[in-house]
Amino acid sequence: MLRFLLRRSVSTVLVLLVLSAVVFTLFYATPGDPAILACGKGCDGDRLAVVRHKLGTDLPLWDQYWHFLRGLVAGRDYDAGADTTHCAAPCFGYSFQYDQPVLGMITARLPVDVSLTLGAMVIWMVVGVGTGLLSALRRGGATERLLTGLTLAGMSTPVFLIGLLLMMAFCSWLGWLPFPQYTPIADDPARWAANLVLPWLSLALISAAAYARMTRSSMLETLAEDHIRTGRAYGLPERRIVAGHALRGALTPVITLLAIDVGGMLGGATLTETVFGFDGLGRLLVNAVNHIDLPVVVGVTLFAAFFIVIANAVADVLYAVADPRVALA
Amino acid sequence: MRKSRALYAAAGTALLSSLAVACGSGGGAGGSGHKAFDPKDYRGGTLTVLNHNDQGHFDPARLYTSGGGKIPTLVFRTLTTRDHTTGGPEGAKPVPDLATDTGTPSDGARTWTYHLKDGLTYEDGTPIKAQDVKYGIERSFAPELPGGAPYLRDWLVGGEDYQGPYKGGELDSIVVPDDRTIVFHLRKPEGDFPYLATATQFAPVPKAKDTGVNYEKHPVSSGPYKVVSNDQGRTIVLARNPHWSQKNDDQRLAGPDRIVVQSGLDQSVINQRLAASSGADARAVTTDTNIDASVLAKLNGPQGLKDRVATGFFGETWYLAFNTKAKPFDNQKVREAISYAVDRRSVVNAVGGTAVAKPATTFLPDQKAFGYTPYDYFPGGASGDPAKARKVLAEAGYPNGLTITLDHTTSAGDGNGPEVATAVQEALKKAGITVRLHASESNDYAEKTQKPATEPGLFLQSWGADWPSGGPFLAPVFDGRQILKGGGNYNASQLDDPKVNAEIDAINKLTDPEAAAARWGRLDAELGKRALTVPLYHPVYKRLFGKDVTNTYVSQWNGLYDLSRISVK
Amino acid sequence: MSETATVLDTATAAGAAEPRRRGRVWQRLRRNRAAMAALAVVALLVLFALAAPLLSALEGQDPTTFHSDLVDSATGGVPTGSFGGVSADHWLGVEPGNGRDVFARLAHGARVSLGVAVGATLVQVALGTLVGLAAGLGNRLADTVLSRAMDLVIAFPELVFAIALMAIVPEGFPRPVLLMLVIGVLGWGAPARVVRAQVLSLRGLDYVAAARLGGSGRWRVARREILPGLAAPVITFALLRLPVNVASEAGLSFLGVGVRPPSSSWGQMLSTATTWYETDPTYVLLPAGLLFVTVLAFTVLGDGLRTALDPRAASRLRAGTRRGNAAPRRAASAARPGAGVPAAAADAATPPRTED
Amino acid sequence: MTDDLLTDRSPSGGQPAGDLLLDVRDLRVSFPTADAEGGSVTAVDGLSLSLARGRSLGLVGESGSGKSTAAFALLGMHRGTGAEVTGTVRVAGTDVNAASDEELRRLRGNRVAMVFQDPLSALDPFWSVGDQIAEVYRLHTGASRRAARARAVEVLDRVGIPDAARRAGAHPHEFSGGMRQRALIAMALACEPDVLVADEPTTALDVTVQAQILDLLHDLREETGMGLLLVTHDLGVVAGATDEVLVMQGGRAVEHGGTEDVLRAPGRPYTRQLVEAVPRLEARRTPVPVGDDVLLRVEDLHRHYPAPRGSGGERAPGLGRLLGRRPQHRAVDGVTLDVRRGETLGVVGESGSGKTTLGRMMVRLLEPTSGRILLDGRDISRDGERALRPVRRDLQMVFQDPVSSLNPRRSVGDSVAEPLLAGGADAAAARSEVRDLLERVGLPASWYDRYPHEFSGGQRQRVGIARALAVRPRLIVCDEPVSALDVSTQAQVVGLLGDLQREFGLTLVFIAHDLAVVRQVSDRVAVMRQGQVVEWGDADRVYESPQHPYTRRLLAAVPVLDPAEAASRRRARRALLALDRSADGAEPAAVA
Repeated sequence: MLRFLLRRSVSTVLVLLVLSAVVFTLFYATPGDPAILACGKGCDGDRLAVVRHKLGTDLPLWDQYWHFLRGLVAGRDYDAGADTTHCAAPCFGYSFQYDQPVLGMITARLPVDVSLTLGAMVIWMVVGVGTGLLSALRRGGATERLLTGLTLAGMSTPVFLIGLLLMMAFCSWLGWLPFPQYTPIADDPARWAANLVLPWLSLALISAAAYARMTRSSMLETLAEDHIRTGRAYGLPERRIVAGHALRGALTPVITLLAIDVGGMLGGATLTETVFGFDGLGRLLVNAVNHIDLPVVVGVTLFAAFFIVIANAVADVLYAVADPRVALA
Repeated sequence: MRKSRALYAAAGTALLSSLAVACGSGGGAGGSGHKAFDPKDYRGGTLTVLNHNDQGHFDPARLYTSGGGKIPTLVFRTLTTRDHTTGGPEGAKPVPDLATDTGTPSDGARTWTYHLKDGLTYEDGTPIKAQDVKYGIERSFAPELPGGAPYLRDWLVGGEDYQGPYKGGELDSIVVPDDRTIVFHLRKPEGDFPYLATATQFAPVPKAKDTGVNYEKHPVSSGPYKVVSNDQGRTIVLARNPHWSQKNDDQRLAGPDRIVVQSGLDQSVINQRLAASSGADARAVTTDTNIDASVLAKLNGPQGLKDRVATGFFGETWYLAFNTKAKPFDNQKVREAISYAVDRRSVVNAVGGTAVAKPATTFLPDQKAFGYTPYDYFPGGASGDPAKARKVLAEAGYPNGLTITLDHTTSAGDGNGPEVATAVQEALKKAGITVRLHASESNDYAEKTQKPATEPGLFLQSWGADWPSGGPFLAPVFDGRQILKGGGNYNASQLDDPKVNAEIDAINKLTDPEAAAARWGRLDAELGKRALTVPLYHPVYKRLFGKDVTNTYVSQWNGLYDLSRISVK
Repeated sequence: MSETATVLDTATAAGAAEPRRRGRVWQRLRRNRAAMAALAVVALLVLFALAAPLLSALEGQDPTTFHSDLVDSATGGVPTGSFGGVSADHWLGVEPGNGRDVFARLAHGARVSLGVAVGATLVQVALGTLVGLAAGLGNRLADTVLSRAMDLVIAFPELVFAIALMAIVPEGFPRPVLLMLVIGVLGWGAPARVVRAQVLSLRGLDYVAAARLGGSGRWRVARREILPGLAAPVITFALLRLPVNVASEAGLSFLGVGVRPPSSSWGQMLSTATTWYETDPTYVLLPAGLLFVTVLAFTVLGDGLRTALDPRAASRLRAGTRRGNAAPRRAASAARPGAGVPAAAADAATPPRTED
Repeated sequence: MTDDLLTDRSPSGGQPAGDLLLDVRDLRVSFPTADAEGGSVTAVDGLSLSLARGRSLGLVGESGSGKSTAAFALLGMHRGTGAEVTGTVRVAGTDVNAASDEELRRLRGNRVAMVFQDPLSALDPFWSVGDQIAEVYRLHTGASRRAARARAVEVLDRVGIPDAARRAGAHPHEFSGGMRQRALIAMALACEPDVLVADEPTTALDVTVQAQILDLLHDLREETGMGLLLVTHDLGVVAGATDEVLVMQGGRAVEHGGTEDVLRAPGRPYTRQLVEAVPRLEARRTPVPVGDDVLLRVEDLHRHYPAPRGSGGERAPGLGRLLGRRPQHRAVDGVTLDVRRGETLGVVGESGSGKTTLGRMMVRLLEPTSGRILLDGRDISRDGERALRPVRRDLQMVFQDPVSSLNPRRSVGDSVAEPLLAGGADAAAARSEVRDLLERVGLPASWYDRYPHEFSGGQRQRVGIARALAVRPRLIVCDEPVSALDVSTQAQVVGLLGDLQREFGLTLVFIAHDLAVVRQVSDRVAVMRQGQVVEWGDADRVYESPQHPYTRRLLAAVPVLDPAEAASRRRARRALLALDRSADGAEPAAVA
């Protein structure tokens, strides 16, 4: 286990390094000067130079990257004339547009994506896995055909379409729910939930369909395995075979995929955020891209990457926990 | 001189909208709330502001506002302010705020003197001093705190080289003889100084509380509200400032106990929420999102939305800008042909229809304060006159049509966005002009269009004045001395006509606004003949507000209802 | 003469035998009624896209002409008339705001939506096959590096990168091509993994060893023994990937980084439609419906083809002796934990979703 | 079914039905076919059999004869699969076809238990072995958790799992193949069933382990008096383990009688054919005159692989291990051998002994980790692909798996022609040569354009041989060329190889796990174990006076057709086992 963690940490760092370098290079090539934006209207050459210096965009790319890496480990000071701004480690950079440390901007928006993801996850797991199991166990019947159809329909609906249609139906026509607006859970849990219901649903529906498909095929595959036949040959009741023997095998890959999906979503659910007007990481990134706010782009991307890499490691651990045949090394 | 002129511009229209800045001027119809006004009935409660754009920086040195802004004016009091108390034409005039009057000019309007009112205090009860006003202005010169309007650097003696209080010591052209007197020394006569003194840079900042770039997290309030929290300009929560007294502030009413500004919302979501007006949204307004088609269609419906729309006019013109240094736009006939061909109806439709835009044939906004003088030298009717355009084009030497490129931004729904560009493209097609579209991301666009070296031949542009006067409207666009090679140029046509320049100087010296307005109008009409721009439309502001919001009359200064006087049930 | 005859003979024999195999797949596919219906829908859609200029000419409209007289400017541009201004001239009504013909725009939009998706799929499959082959046939170092790269590419949020890429490429670049390249370049991970796995399993087969023993060089082995074996999984993958790419294009256009006006794509129409859903629902439902039907049809067809190519799935549950009993699936994948995504996640059966 | 089709010399034929544990009358099982509409295939066609307490019956047949289908029908396993089952099946007094689901469930695992071919996949990988056994026991007896657990340990101990109390907590993958099969048998024993149905219980196991398992089954039957139905394709297995045998062909029973009678004097031609085809350990090969001329020599050959993660193997030390340098598995560990021109060298060994790796290094499909391979005295062990090009024609290989050795997308003729074309031959010449070759290996030349799926396993193996011959090689390494084939086909292919060797003057290396087959074809034999050659020499010498204990153990484990001989061998094995135990204290199952 220790060995696994060590290897994983090393590879995580490597992955993040490669990625940050790629993103850095990519965006350095963009036209447009972020300093102009940061400087605002009425900013001439001298003032621009000061701003450029503060942002560090007057340095060659390599130096900028080096400063960034050092900032991650040791923090970083931004020279702003009278008072220098300190960005504590891990410093993901300093937003051109907002004059804020990127990490703070990310953590401010993270609750949105965490709320979105976790709630959606519960729904898609319950609906998706339930549907998948049901259609696997009712194989060949009308139930299965119906569920397969629904699943396909679910998978074929782009996420923003679902969001739009849900809002059309529930907020505009029926008026049962408020137009979603993010409320922190600490403020009012009930409103938090009421506002998130639709985003959850639209985010969950497509995943539910995918998970239903996966669960179904995984379950069918497991049910076709020899040890299930053994269970039957030894007189185990069908319910026990399914619950005690097939389920664990069938759900192991589902659970590990779940970890990865959740990891990916925590880094921002751009379309859902856009449709519902939530200010999460995805929107932050889109906005930053539009404003050439390089540190935010790099920061959010790395942050998302960090989640994904961690999620992969978690998936591996889950896999090992679920499946005694796997040893972590 | 040249360099200081450079301060005029930079950051294009995209920035204007993205930072929720209003370069403003007033005029137009005054709307009003649907209930009789009695502030005593409407104290308390929480007002929510639902906005699309982030508030951005909340440092008085970095805000670029018109007449003190909408939210900033709740926290920052300035020497003068726009007239908050009326929805009529008087609202386009500056009134005293911290100062006892709108300023005493001397030395031919080169020196302006102000006296502070009695008993002014900050949110912590400490008194406001003239030195703090001076310090606040000095801060705005610091390169670390960029973003404010360029006029101070341009007007104050020594302004162009001053580096702010952190590095540059004090600015000698602002003199504080005592705690309640402040004197400004200008390089040239500026009759408009009282207009400028409405900007947040004229708000007092106590030096002891200045935390540099972090000051915006908790700026010290001199107004009716103080900042409870400011989440990077996304969510700002304001609460009543107990040390503010209505006794020495006749401009603000401060009805609600709390004001919550929530930004980053989708524009359609804002409209949907305000239309539904349920829960807390009943006590909500927006300061930056126009109604869209979904609201328009329901306007006369049973929900009574009609009574919940405030209509205002902001002195702004969207137009097609020609670079007369670029072929074929150096040919006036070509410019005229395009002027004839443009279909203003489809342009207006592209930005939301007649409810939110008025077709424009003049460069100056159609408001009295600007000196509006109607003209239409190249009449194309509602939807253009392609036949006439073809004829003029043939005269110009292009009997077989012409292929040109139109630059626009990628920002959907904006006046310089792809929808308007396609509308222009379609209209010119009928006149035999093939238009290729070239889109840029809005910041690139601003950078590119504002530098003569990279300026495209034809592009979509807008201009809004910082206060309701013809000067700041025409000078940056047509004054030949304001062609800025290094960037930030708004004189897109690159017109440099000594006669025009001289006329601008002459009008600037006038101290009578009425007389000045008339001459600005005449100048505009004169410039119009040269087809240097094709004015497309003037925007109309139509904003929805929640059903429990009252007293929503519209300021003539910036076309918006005034948060400082709004009350909620 | 005799030589030619023999060669011809060989060719026709091989040509005749291969169709036999294909014939079986086709027969199985034909029995799948859902897949056949999907095929018909796909054919119609492709026809719709290809014949777009013809169809709009038939209607007498073109996709860019404004009809300001057909919309009500006072209400923001709602089309006059019912169902979004449906009339004999405008079969599916006109676009709110500017009155452009919806039918013509949908048809021309189909070219973008389908064209970009097909192009992106080709790019993905081509890149994926190349990388997968290199990883599967290369040495350990190459395999490790390329596999890691695949994990990365698969794991990273495609949409985020697409937005970023779309924003930094100069405006002059043709947008549909750019969309195609961006979606393609970001999506090669999954096909590369499928190809690599297939190459590895083929490479271990004895007939490949036999070819090597027969003196065939590396390239001859790759070309003659391995490439043909990749066809089925790659085609299946491509078909299942297509709908995902259709959705990707729509998503990017929806976010406003897709094709530029005046060209149309369904996603772009939807993004402008969002403000109109109450006043002109027809305008929302048409592109939404088309998008839905397209994705659904391709998915069903891809599913059908997969089952037709791999009928094991159908007969899996039969009792009896299992000869040549392969190691259980999970035991095999368990052999390489820490290899990033578990094998199940990479299963082409669940194509990676576009977003979220 | 008409009786005259069945040669029935059953000793139990006259017993009253009431005492029978198993009584099957006219069993028919048919499956709907996947492709054709409404069609079906009949897998079992009118089978009748019976089994009394304490007796054992062998159900023998080649693949596709319906034996496993019949065995599954005894437990009613076809219920719910769409198969049509008619006839009566009475098991321990219960009519399986008529019983309710609940009755059937109570029967399974309780009165009749089943042991499967592949113990790894037959056990739930997620559960500990003890828990799986305990679950079955509790289910049928309602015993307490603790009692069930104790019972699990008890039966595990009975089937010879050392340290059963501790090992009960282990998962199936932590067991070796033989141990797993023991565990599965323990599970079958848990409820003391009346009948044990064993479906190819030793097919997946090595020969030494097979012997242990068969011995275990034998002892258990003697001890508990349960009936045993042993389903197998291997007549040798039946000989040592059953009283009666029933031979099946194409879903029908063709011969039934006492094991000894049937094997000694088969009553039907098919049975006779089967019996004759079984390779015999004692059959000598007519020696081929061979000189001392060495064609290929390997010296101290090694091939190491990184061991699978989490498994044992040799460990890299210290930091290297922490950073992921994987322990090495030595597949071939210092082998020195020579192959003389014109001879056949047999290589035998159990699974994992490294014989396939050795064979692949000999033809340089694999590069050795260290050591030398000398062809005509020239070291080719380090040659790259280009340098090997000329050598490729000399060294060819025939593969084990007839399915994967031919490209399914190319006609067999093209596959055979490929080495000729790669060598630059023109298409027409290659085609005519291939047609000749096909005829030479006993296939019609006109089948050139057929595809592999149209061929049977034996025919494909002939194609594989033709391909190896196409370039006129000097040495062919045959890697388990017959182990995937039915016995009757095995004999034909082995015969063909012998003929070709004489005709073309070939040198052969014949790799197999089946000692009898190897003896039939080899002049000299090498015995491999754990990557090393433990003994090699002339075939007769090795088989008749083995020197190494491992060779002896191997030979003792080979099943024989004579039941009396089988019994005496069983005794001999016990003695050997005892000897082993006292000698090194090692647990013999560690080999398994």
